[in-house]
Amino acid sequence: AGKTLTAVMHSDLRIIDPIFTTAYITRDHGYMVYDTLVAPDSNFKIQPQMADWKISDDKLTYTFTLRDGLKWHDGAPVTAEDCVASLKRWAAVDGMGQKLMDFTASIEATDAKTITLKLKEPYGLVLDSIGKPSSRVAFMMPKRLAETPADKQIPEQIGSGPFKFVQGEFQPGVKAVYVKNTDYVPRKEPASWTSGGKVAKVDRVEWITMPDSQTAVNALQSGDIDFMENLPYDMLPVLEANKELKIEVLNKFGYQTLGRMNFLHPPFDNVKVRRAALLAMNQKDVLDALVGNAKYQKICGAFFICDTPFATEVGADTLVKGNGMAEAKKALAESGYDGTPIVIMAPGDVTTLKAQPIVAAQLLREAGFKVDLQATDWQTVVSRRASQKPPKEGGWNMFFTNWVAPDVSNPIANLSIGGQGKKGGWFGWAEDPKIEQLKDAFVRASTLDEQKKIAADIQKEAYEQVIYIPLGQYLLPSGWRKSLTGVLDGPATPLFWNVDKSE
Amino acid sequence: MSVDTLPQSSIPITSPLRPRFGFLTSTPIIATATCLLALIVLISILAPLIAPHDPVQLAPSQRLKPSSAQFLLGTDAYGRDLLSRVIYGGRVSLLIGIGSAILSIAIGLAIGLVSGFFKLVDSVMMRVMDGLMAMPSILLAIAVVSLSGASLWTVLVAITIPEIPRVARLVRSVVLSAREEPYVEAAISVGSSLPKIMWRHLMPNTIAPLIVQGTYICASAILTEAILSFLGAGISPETPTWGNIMAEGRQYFQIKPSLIFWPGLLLSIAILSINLIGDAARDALDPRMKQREGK
Amino acid sequence: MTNTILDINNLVVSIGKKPKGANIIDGISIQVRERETLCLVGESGSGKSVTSLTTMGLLPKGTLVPTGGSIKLVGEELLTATDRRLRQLRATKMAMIFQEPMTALNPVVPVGRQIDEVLRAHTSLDAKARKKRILDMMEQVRLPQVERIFASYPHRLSGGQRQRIMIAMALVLEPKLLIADEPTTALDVTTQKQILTLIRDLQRDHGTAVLFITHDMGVVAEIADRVAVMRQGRLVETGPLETVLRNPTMEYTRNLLSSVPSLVPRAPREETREPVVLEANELSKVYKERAFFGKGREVVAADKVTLTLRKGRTLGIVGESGSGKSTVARCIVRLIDPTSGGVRLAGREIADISRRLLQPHRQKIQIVFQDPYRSLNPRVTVGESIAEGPVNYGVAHGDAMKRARELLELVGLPADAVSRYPHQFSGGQRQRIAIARALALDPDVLVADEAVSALDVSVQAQVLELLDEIQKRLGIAILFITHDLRVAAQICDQVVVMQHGRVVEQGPAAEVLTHPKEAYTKALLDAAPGRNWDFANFRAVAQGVGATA
Amino acid sequence: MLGYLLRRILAAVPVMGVVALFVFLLLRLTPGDPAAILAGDNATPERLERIRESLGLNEPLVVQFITWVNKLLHGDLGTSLISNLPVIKMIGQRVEPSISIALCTIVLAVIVAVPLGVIAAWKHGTWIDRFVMGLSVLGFSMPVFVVGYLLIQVFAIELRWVPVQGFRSIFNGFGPFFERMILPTCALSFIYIALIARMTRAAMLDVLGEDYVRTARAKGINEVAVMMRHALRNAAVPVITVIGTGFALLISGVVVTESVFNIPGIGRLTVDAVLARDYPVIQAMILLTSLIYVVVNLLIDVAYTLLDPRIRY
Ligand SMILES: Nc1ncnc2c1ncn2[C@@H]1O[C@H](COP(=O)(O)OP(=O)(O)OP(=O)(O)O)[C@@H](O)[C@H]1O
Ligand SMILES: Nc1ncnc2c1ncn2[C@@H]1O[C@H](COP(=O)(O)OP(=O)(O)OP(=O)(O)O)[C@@H](O)[C@H]1O
Ligand SMILES: [Mg+2]
Ligand SMILES: [Mg+2]
Repeated sequence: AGKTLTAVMHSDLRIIDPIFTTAYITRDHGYMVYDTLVAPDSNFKIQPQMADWKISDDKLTYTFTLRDGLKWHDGAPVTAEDCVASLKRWAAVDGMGQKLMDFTASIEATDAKTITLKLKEPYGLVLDSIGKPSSRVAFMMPKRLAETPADKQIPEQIGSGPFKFVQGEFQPGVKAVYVKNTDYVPRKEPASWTSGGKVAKVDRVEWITMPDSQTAVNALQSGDIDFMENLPYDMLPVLEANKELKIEVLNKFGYQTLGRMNFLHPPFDNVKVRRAALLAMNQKDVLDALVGNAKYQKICGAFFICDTPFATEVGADTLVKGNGMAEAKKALAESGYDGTPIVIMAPGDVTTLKAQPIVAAQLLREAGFKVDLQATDWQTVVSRRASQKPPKEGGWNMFFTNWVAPDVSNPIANLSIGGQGKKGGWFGWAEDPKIEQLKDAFVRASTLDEQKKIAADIQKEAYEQVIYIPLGQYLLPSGWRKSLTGVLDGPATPLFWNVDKSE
Repeated sequence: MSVDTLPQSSIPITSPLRPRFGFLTSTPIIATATCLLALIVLISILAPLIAPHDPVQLAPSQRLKPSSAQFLLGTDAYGRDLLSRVIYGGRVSLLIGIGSAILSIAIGLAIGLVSGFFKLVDSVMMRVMDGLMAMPSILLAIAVVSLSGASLWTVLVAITIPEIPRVARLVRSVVLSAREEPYVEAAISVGSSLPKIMWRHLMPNTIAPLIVQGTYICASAILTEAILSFLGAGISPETPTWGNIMAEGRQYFQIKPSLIFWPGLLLSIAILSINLIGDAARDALDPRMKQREGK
Repeated sequence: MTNTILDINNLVVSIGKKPKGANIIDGISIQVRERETLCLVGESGSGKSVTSLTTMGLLPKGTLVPTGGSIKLVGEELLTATDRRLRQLRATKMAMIFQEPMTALNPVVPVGRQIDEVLRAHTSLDAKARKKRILDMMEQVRLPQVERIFASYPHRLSGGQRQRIMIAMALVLEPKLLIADEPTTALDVTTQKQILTLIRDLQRDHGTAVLFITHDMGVVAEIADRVAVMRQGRLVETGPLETVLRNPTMEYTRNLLSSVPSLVPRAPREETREPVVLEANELSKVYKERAFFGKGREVVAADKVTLTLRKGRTLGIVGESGSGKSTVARCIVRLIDPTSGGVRLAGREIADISRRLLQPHRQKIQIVFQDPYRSLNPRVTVGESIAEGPVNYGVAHGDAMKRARELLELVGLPADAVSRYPHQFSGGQRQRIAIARALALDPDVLVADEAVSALDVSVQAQVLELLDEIQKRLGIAILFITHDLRVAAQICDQVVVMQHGRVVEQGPAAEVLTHPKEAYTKALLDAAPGRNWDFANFRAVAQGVGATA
Repeated sequence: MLGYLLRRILAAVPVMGVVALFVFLLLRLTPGDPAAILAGDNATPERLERIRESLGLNEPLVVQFITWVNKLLHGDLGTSLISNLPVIKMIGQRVEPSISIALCTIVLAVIVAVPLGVIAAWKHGTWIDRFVMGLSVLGFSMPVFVVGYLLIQVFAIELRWVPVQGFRSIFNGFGPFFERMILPTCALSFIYIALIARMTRAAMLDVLGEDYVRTARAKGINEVAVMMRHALRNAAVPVITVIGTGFALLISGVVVTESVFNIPGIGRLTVDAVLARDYPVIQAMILLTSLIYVVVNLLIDVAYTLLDPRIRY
């Protein structure tokens, strides 16, 4: 009994190991059940969460001290050993984690409450990595679970977060249920993003899956549900007119949408062809088709998200102005493009990914490309984009995806901007030693200004090589019934603590 | 008593096949249905000449515009002209409907004829057909489409596969009863070869039920395509089909119902006509029906 | 003077509501009196059934409409009666029995309940009284084990039993008028005899007026008090039985009567020494009804049948329904594979050779089937049907078509019939076409399986004449299968009598049909309706010639 | 009878075998990689390989098939690749809603369609006949989801008579169950009513031409009795058959209806599983639906014997 908050999230929860996968919904699930050692506040500043920390003067030793009263959901106390195992499992698969480990000499539990991390050389992103707010998040879990190989899912959901997962009621594709963790001791500070006091005010949170957004909107209007994470833009006029609803953007930085080409196969193995494609694109058309509402879309040439420390417009000229088509035609003609059709994967089942391929296809065609727009579903895109085979054998030339701002807001977090090629590179397998060098320099940079400069260089190189094409930013409005109070904004995930519901 | 003779050429030579298409104009309703369907088919064929706009030309800034002189029915979520899309949409939808009817009938006919005549093939074939039939068609279609990519062809194949067993079974049952007909036995006894018997004596019997079945398949294929689009496993979102126009339009159901209304209207009219014609064909082609009325 | 029960006066029935519609019944007047049986005879399509259905008010709505005259049942006008009134009259004042006992009963309702329905609709008896009455009636129609049959479904009963149920149902309320539309046509002669006797007896007991429709003159001679002859919707002649049979006034009636084959075998033809063209040796066929896993049912349809047929001769196979006649024929033509035994065709064993090897031999033996409507493919022109065989054996298409024209003329049809479709021909004409098709391959043997049974007597006579003529001209051997002893008597040289798949008697036609040795053959002959009447000669058969009494 | 049932069930074995093999091959021979779906955004080929290994997906096909069949024979449907839950449990959670819609639909459709078909046949050729047939053809010509949205718009959003979506178990009270079941049932029934009404009419027309109907009329019983007692019972076999074969159609409809009305049934489970390449779930689901189909048709054959005493096994 008690207060139940019913929410429709952006997608359905099916994988529930937050380290195993990067799916955003699994990350959101993670924030319900698990807690982090440290966490960013709304000023991007990392704050203590489960632990406070000290940094040695040589910047080589980080000592984390767990606060008192932390308990796992099974009742056991949280120990430093648990956290070390958790960090290791996370670092094994997360990009920033791996980077961190490259610099790490050792990470140990020096006593029941103390975790000591020793670096080989100074590394500026230790706290940013451990506290990063989006996938994958360094969630803490008991050692016995954290010892599960990273290629296997953990068998149980035991965290130390403000909510407990009700395994018995979990129906993948239908609903996930969380109940208030009455043993949770929140921090005293007010909640700010994922930091501060996580006070659960409702007794039960149900995430209901509604495969059809129209149904969900209906349900929100009729009061069947309290909260809907993503509202379809076109329904906003109707919903805004509804006095029982509140509509707000919770993640102020929103998402970046981007197009990625496959560097392994013609024609996009040729940088000139990639340039021509870049020139043909323009953000306005994409955003108009995707969002179509000036309030929620933002043309932005920055690889690392506008209005963040590393934002710069360098190299983004035509993309932002939308005046590159003539140049694109010329560039394509000179590139030696032989008319090979470009296979673009177009998922039909994810609303935030439907428009990009269609608009891109049209723009590319206009520039003189031959385009083979292949309709599929998102999961197929996900499994197909991992294929390094030529397009004719089940491979691809181009796909589109979206990142939540924190996931791309610096060159290390931003997976898509690497240059490692087939060896550990992101789908598309761009090979660009220069970018890798710059990224290396970035992590070693000691001041923000230095970092900014390097980030700008990376962006310049990325545009030159067309590592990927940022197609603009958009915000997702969430909506909830006015019976909910205290809904917090955050960097990525919707937060269910601090929310109260009046009957 | 003398042998009664026919006066020379007193009776006009009428083929029993010929009056069969007369039913298309038999009642005003059927005639209307025939005309409407013909009109829709014609519009689809002539789409490039009729459509005021390029159906795939995007204009994201023009999205979801209401009707205007430029866009008679307004635009869709990508700023494409709805009228043009609906006009073009008929092409793929009808192609899928007719294609799937023809394909499934062709294959089903072959399987059915062979199974109906060869006991050995029959028991194996029918088990396979049973199996195929037992599989829920929409799931099969989703599986095929999402596993091998959605193109016109995969959608067509996906929709066709589950229909094949139904056709095969129908043909088989007709063959099984027809092969007991004395005229088939007569053909055997005058030494006709098996292919000849099948082609000449058995196959024509299947035509009437197949026409009826064909209209049914055609109608349900168009609907299935719409459902596949609805589930996100349909044909490329660029290519307009009535199904995917509606499936896309459903998100705008409350703000721009015409996105569903117009393709839905045409789809309904087409299916309605096809069904009516199918029913009329059944009535016209069913020999028992004829006997009862005319004897 | 007995009262008139049914009085049909100047009745006209036409197609459709339009006044211009063709008249199916064109001004007929018939009276049936109490205790009287009026036989309505006439060729197929002459309007017998329509007359009876009009009386019952059961014409298909909208298609056939009475447009003139009157029908009075015990003085009450039926044509203008309301539906409600007609329903009340049915089964209480007038009742009807139909031709097909197999389909006239609802297959999914126990027969007792079907009779019960009549009582429930028209009486206020309670369940017990009704059942008593039904059982009583069932006994009157001489059904055995009435309790069991009461609860049985129709498919568990034989044709004769079903027809008895129909009669019981019709008579349970003692109607004044009983209409029987060919009630025995679908039955074996032996059963037919029993049913006819039954109707006679019941009529005597209940004083019912009977309108009995038939096309079988034998039956007429058995049962009628008076006869009415119909042709093309008109009444040709009517009068007391003796008068009509002995002194028919109208030409049509004379023709009809003279077409009835006599039960007296024709004069035997000379014995021939011609070669044997067809031999069946201990031929057996067992139908196995296969069932998945479980044990199948076996039917021994032919059991060691042996027969011989010489060139230019006709061998008849007779026997009642289900005795295995068709099975033997089909085995011989190899439409089905015999289980054991041999078939020698022109000296060549064909019983067990493969279908492919059989191919060249097929042309030597051809078959004509019973149903003239179904034995020609409705979608193929007559010419193509006839030419199909020759073309299969390598004759050029043009030549085959030429041959088809000749053959059509041979069987008495115009040559330009080649380009027509079967539906444009009458039953008799179709049967000629079927014969032409069989002849197209110049067979040595022609198998005719009930080839004339579906035809009207007059047409039957023509076809029989045709066969005879062809045999004389081409010297073909004919295996003639029939259940009609009259036909067998007129066309066969030899007769084989079959029962339960076995040959019970075999010999020259004159011998077997006049001096049968076996009890079964005797019973068959005995049951032949009108056996004491020589229709063609308008006289009774001289005692002792028709059959041993 | 019992023997017959047994034989029928045995006869279904090869059918299920065909289905199993077909499904397995279809799934495994077409592209799609559950590992990639599981791993997410920065999976390296090596990591994918390891995940595949841990899922047993890199064994040869034959081995995978044998393993699966072997488990299947021991009653083990496997574990979902994605959610890591036992497949049997996932299905168990989802069965009730789907069965509820299917049954409600069939019941509603039969209640509405059969009388419609009977009346149409009885009044064959009149405007009543045309009206009923027109209506049923209309039902056949609208996609389920369009009908569904229309119903929601009118009855749930405008009139607020019933909830917009969702499902409540009947075990938690009939009221809430009924409220939420009524719209989906109506939406789905449309096409079914069309199908059954047409079949009923056609079968009735056939039967009305039979001799025993004439016999019944000759008995002087009234038309209603002729229709119901004599015609309809004999027309029942083809009608029941179409209900059975229409079951496949129903399953498709259920998938869509479940999406539109957000009903957590097995239809959606399968669609999700297909999209996620969750092989064990897809395999189990298609097998299950095929099994249901086989069983339904078996039941229908049993119904034949009850309806028509001539049919005996
Ligand atoms: N429903 C009908 N509509 C139109 N014509 C009909 C209909 N029923 C019968 N006829 C026609 O009426 C004529 C008389 O038919 P009827 O059935 O009375 O013949 P019959 O003498 O009983 O023949 P048979 O011996 O073959 O039973 C036939 O020419 C037939 O074609
Ligand atoms: N295909 C078959 N399968 C099983 N039994 C059959 C089959 N055909 C005929 N029979 C049975 O074989 C027996 C002989 O049948 P057949 O058709 O040879 O008789 P018939 O003498 O020609 O009878 P009729 O005079 O009715 O034509 C019958 O009991 C019949 O039920
Ligand atoms: Mg008649
Ligand atoms: Mg026979």
